[in-house]
Amino acid sequence: MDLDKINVILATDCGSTTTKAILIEKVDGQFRQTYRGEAPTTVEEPFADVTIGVVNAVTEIGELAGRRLVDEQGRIIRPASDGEGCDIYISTSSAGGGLQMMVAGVIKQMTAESAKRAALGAGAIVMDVIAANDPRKPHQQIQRIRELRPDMILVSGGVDGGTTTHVVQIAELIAPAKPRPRFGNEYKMPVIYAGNRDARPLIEKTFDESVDLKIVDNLRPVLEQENLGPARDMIHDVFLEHVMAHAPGYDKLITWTDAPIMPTPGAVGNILQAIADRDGINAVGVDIGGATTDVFSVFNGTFNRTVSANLGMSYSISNVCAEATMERVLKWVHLPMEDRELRNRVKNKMIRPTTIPQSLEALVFEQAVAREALRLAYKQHKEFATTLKGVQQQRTVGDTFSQRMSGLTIVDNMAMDLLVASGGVLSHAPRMAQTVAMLMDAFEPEGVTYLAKDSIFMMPHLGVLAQVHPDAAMEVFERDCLIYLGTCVAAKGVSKPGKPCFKYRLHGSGLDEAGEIRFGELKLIPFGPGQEAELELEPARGFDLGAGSGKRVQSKARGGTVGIVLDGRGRPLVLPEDPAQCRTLMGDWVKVLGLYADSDQ
Amino acid sequence: MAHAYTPGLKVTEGAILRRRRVLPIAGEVLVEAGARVGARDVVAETFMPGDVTPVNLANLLALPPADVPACMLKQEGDWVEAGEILAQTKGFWGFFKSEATAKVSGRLEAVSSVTGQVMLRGNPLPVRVLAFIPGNIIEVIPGEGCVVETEAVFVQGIFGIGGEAFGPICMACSSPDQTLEAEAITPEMRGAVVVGGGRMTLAAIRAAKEVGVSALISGGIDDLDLQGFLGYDLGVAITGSERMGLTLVITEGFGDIAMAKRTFALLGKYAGREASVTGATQIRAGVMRPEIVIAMDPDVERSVPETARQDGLLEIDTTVRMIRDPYFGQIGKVHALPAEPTVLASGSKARVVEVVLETGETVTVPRANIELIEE
Amino acid sequence: MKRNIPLLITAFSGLVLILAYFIPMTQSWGEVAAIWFDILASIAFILGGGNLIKLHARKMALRQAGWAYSAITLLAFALTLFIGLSKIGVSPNLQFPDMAWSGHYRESGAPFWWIYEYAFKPLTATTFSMLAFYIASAAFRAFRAKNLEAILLLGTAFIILLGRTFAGIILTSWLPDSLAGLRIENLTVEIMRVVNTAGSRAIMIGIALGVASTSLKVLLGVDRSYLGSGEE
Amino acid sequence: MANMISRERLRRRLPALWYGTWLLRTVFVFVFIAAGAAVVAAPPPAPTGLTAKDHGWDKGTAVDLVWEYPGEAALDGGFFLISYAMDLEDDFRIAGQTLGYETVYTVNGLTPGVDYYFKVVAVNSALEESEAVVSEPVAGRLQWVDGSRIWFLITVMIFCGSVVYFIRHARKGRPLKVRKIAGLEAVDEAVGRATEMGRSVIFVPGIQDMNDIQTIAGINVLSRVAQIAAENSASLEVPTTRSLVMTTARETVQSAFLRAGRPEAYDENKINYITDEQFGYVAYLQGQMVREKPAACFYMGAFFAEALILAETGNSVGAIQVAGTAMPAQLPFFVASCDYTLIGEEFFAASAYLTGSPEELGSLKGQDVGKVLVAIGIVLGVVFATLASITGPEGLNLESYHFFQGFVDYLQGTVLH
Amino acid sequence: MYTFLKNLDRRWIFLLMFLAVAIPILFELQFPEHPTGLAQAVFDEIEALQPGDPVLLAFDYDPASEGELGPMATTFTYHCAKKGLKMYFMALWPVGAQMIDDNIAKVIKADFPELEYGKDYVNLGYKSGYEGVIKVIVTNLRGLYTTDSYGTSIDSIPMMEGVTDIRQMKLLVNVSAGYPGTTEWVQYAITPFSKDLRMVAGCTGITAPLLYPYIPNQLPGLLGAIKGAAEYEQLVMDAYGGEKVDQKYMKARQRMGPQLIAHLLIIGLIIVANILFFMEKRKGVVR
Repeated sequence: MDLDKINVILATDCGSTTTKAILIEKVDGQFRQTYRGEAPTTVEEPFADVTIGVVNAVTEIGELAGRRLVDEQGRIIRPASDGEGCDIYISTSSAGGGLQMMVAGVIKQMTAESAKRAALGAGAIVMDVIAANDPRKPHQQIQRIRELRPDMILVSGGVDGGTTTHVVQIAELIAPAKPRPRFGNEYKMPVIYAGNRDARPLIEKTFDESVDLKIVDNLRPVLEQENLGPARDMIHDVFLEHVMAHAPGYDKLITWTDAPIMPTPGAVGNILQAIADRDGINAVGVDIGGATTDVFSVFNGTFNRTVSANLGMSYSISNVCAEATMERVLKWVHLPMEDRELRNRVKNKMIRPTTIPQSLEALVFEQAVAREALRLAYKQHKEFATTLKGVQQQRTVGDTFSQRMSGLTIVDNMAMDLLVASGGVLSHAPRMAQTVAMLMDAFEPEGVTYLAKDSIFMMPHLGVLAQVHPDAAMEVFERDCLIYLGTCVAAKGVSKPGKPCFKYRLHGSGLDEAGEIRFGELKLIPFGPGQEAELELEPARGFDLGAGSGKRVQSKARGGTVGIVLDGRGRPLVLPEDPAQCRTLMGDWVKVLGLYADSDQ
Repeated sequence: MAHAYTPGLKVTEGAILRRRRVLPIAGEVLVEAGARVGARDVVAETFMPGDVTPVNLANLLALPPADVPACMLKQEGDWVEAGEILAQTKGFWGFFKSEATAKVSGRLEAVSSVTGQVMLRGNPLPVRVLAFIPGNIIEVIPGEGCVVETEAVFVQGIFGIGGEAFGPICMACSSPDQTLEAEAITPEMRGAVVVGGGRMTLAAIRAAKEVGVSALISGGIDDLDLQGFLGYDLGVAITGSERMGLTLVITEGFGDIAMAKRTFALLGKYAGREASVTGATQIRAGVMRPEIVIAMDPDVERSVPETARQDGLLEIDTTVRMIRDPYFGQIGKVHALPAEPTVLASGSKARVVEVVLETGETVTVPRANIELIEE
Repeated sequence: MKRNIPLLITAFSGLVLILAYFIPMTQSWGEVAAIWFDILASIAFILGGGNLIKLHARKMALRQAGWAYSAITLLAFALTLFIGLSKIGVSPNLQFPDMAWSGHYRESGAPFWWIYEYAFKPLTATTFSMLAFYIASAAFRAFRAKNLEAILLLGTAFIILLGRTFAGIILTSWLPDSLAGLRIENLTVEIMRVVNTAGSRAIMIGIALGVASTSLKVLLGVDRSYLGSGEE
Repeated sequence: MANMISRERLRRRLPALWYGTWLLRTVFVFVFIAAGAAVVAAPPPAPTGLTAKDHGWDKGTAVDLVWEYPGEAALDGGFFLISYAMDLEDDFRIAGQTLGYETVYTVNGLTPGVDYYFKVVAVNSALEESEAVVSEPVAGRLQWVDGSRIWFLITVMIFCGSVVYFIRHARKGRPLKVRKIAGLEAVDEAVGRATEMGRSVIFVPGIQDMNDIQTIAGINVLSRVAQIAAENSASLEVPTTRSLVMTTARETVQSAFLRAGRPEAYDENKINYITDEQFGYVAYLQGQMVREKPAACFYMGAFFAEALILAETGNSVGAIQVAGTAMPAQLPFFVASCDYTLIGEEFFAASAYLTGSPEELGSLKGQDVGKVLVAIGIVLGVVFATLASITGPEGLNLESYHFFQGFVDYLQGTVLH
Repeated sequence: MYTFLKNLDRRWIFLLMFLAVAIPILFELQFPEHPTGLAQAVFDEIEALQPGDPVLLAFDYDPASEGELGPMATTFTYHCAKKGLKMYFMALWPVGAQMIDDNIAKVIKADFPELEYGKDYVNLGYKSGYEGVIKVIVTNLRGLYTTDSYGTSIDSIPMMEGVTDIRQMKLLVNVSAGYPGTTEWVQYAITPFSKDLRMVAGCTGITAPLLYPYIPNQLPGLLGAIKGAAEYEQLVMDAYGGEKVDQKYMKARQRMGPQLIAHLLIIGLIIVANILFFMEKRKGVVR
């Protein structure tokens, strides 16, 4: 396909409740996202054909754009001609709960974790991890495999030339369990084997005809190295071949698209990775939903994704409160609230997930819960995104008293350059400053970090597009997808309130400001979107802004809908124990950032 | 965007209910189309392959796995009783001889020469599906199950705990807003489906469990009471598999909230009648709500014909209930339906509805925060 | 029962040894306990020998990889034991010239002595001297001036290494007597005497407390790991 | 009569003591001569009123002497010479001397329950001896408690008491925290590596017997290693150098496998006695390592020269190695060659850390109390010794010097005895 | 060159070490010794004894450490024999008995034929039980020792007459390579009976740092490894060696040659390794 000739791109994302379509057109030589449409997803009865929803959404765009995209037979018109059709049509899918997988490996923290990484990276939800060092007894594991109905199973284990016994043992757990796939009683469970090369013939022998076995390269050829690519690609292939083919209407949809349909989270990861690669930055993305929260990160080129299955803002809101404790949630609230009443409200939100906060109080509380949900999800992400475990260390005498372990997190808030937010509570917050505050409180970015949000959640579409037309995807991502909220400048370190934290100087784009931030202080400097200013920072002793304790930093601040936030509250961010004191403090911060109507003068 | 509000829960006196009762895996359907079944009749049955117990003979005999098959005294397919000798090493001039016995009974399914494991599969486990509601089998799905149909009084709850339960309806409260206290639970309620009024207290739940009440239905429950009963804080509203010995159904929500008058009256009307109750709730895609079904006896009575009103239409004068604070649980009538989105107190913009409350006060609430109820 | 009796024995003998230290009357009890320990320690040799035979016999029986080594081990074991016990080639003790076995098994020139002198001694000495090679390779790999501690350690290492040889004396012999303290050999002594001793004492105090509390735990039956039990 | 015989026999048995007396005398004579400048004067008067009494709180080997001196208030430049004998006819053995102004002395090194005569002679600066005064026969009595060890007993009681207290404290569910120990966290990783690579795990519990506390600490860690090996179904080998250690290790590993729920996987043939001989053991292990290339090696116990040989061999075959020892001399070697090293106390804390049981954590806390005690002792000693040297013998204030020095002496002589 | 050194096969280092040790041995390199305080203290302790004083010589080492400890054991024996002290030999290591035999044969039988077994020296041999042995013999020697190493009843050994416990010894001389060894002697014999007993020791280089804390109260003198042995050897030979010193009394000093070269080699290796390290650091390989 000649990329130069592509002018009109249509993309859809078939979610579990709605199908979203966007139209990307070349305007003045640049790709822009122009129109969007939405329609209920039609996977379930009575329609049971996903394409109906797709056509509805596309028709809506067509009407808005004044462009006929669907022909009489209900098919998408291609290629584009004047005022009609599109050049490329692509789609992602998370309908029916997305791609659900079970993974297995020998050691939970090693090959099983690599397998989990591969599955998550491919956009799957990992239902369970089976490992040889599982505390569950073998028959319990077998029981579990029988209860689960995953879309596919990824089996790994052993380095090349390593253990065969354990790998076969895992296979011997899975084979007699006779796992049944989620869709279609008649088709065979796809099992991808990405483990020890030497065990392949044995694996083939252990799994009989009842499963559809695919063999790819070992995802951990040696313990020191991960090779997730082949396994990830195979997951995508199997997703298309098996899972999609068995979901209603997908067989049709597959023939429509110009690029393989991807699981939605996989596509989001794709675009984030592409952008991080292109700009050489470290980026973190988060998508907080009703039931789950996805965190994506790219640090030094390594991509990681986690799904926190029970951290969300509606279905799982009660779980967030249970995990974080109500006490912790209420620390983020500047209004007095009653505990018992709140607990019931939380449960009511859980059983009636579609309601929206009407009063200010309800909004404040919901955003407090969001902070905790994000914080916990990020914590899980940090624990998962680690260096490889099981690697031999080379020590020198200098390490006697500082024996660092392997398997430490690679997530480094100081190195994070870009933090992208998406998901209802973040993108639809009534004020942008609220989004900024939630991100800052939950993620605690350090140093200089750009904050942005995904305007209409088009990252999935762009993720697939990046596979076909990377330039177009990047352009749209920069221009239309991301809404820059501003820049967060935060110093790492803790001191006493009122002590100096850092000095700053900002100049450029009509801004020339200098001053000092004291510990505990928060300052907002409005600075519009598209603007950039030189930023000079001089942290006090004991504070770090990226160059080390007390060392000067030169950087760039980016404007946004909120502006530049100078954060002297310290990292880690410690909230007072006393609830009353905490509430006053929150009140101050709310005022500085102008978060809620009650603080407006 | 016509459905931008929550459709109400069903509370109806005369519904034709159809329930698919299917096995989780293929099996045998025990009823024929047209048959009449009782609520507790088994309609389909199957046997899950038995539990598999791996036995690591290589470890037990301290042998390399490859030598295991040669030492087997039992062959694949043989039935092994617990305590029987599975395998024996040859030893060395009569020394170092050892043997391994089976810890559980089962059929020897496989012997692996790689791991040295053998698999013993126990007896198949029966899986049975009950009819749940008494009625007629209108369709048999071969190998899977059947569809039962009945005319019934049907009440959907908002949230429940516990699985399927049966028993006669027994009213414990005299008004829909009366709190269900422990005193209201009497020993005669053993095996009954007990209907309370407003909130159910933890003491009442405990008393009910003590007495052996089959199911407890009420308007609301306090979160802390639920936590006290379950022993943990419920994180996600996916329930039904708890084994608490008691099924709980709340019809309205959490907190001090009265049962809808209509629901209370309806249940009261059928006091003493057999009811089928399930607490299984799943608030996710493919929503499941708890149900209370009181089937009609087709030979004796006709159900009250369902009102012809089409559900799901939000019109002026429709009775609605607020399902979100600050007016949570209050009932009113739609007064106006402004077309343009309005800015709420929280600062966000949403489409709203104006409602006249029972107190006469007119309030504006987002459309997402009301549900239709049938009066 | 299997757990309680050893616990009782432990607690009892521990108590006796403590009492014996503080109460002069009971001093001899402590000696008895210690002699019992010596007897037990000697019995352990038999246990060890038994296991040795079993281990290697099993290896040979099952023809496990490297069973030839086991054969050699057993052969050597049997040979040495036989020669030592039967005192082959040993001349009688002068006090009892009529008793063939009254001589000493280690008598020089006898086969046992020969085994010891020409097999055992060179073999163990060889293994020990491998240390020199490993020290060199470990030093090459691990001695990096990576941080301040490492630099200090390196500096000290150089001084000690030089101070332990004639090189140290040559290198700093030009220092006048008023600066004699800075001569490497004297620095070595000072480092060992002051710095090393201070450090060692701290470690020893810590270790002593650790030993004491572990012993106490053993006595009280809190720590039963030596009985091989985590739980009953 | 019987007494006489036993004395006689004793004397025969103690030629060494006799030599000792002889030596002391020679030395003293030497000292006298060396004293040089002899001022000719009349022989000093004899001491009077000598009383001998059993020294209390001891094992009956000491007798206290007190006497008076009728001469000038102090015997200027001279001293008293104290000696004793079992029989008046015997030669008196010199026990020691006191300076001219001291008229008390404690004779040590006596046989309990035997009567002794004590003799005190005054000697002036010209080395002229006075008449002797001889005491009544007195015997040292064996006492219930050894008084010289009373401070030690108190220290032990405080220490044990605090350990027991904190154990009880912790049992009541008060939380106690332990710092993260990387080396123990790494156990999972090392065993995991071995599992993934299909290689074995080697655990070396030091080369000492069970009577060494380090071996016990090592066995504690073995319990954890074995449990993880059992969970991972990894092959764990424990070669030991003592048969008692082998027996204990077998018990430990077996119960660890039981705890992990895989008792059937336990194979006692993997836990063996190799040899008592240090380097024979090393040779065995080296061979084993080079042939089997284990992926994880643990060295937990008392180690000597073999530490580096083993650790370097393990390093060269690419194993993750975790070491723990309280042998300060071997620590640098382990640090250089192993991935993780537990240093001294960390190693003893391992069992508390791994089990997390209140008993274990409580005993750790008790240990801290012990450290505080030691620290107090050190600080007091240092402060007083410093003060004493400032006030000095020639210093500012002789009175306070005596107080300080007295304290230091007491600390050194009695408390730390 | 850089890459060669960076991935240096350890066998090259082994070869260098071999040469560093072999060459000085072949060329018999030898250097004069300047005795330091501790060796002097050991010498003085023994010097202070009188002929006929009983001395316990505990040789707790094995053939493996013979290279390091043998010379000092030899010198100790020589020194004691020269002083006319009564020598009681014993061992807590199974092979320690052989070490005693060696020294008796090498020193006493060869150079002091006039000394008589049982009158001037006795070999009590090995006893199992580690520090337990020390605990017992410090108060009750005969509880454990009924015969000497050769099976002769100690009642029939003249110099054992009257010896009931080792507190009667004027001095303990311990040569130890580890456990049980000097530490145990100090802890179980010297510390509880500090008034009755004195002790000097010789130990391997590796255990020396652990023994320094006992100096000088519990341990007046200490010989650390071959260096300490060489210094002591020098002292003893200067005092008693006469004109022509036998080769066997020069072992320690002879072994200082290889030690010098080996130490220099190790220093060289460390320096090379650190140059590599800094080169890497500059290249940014190591962070």
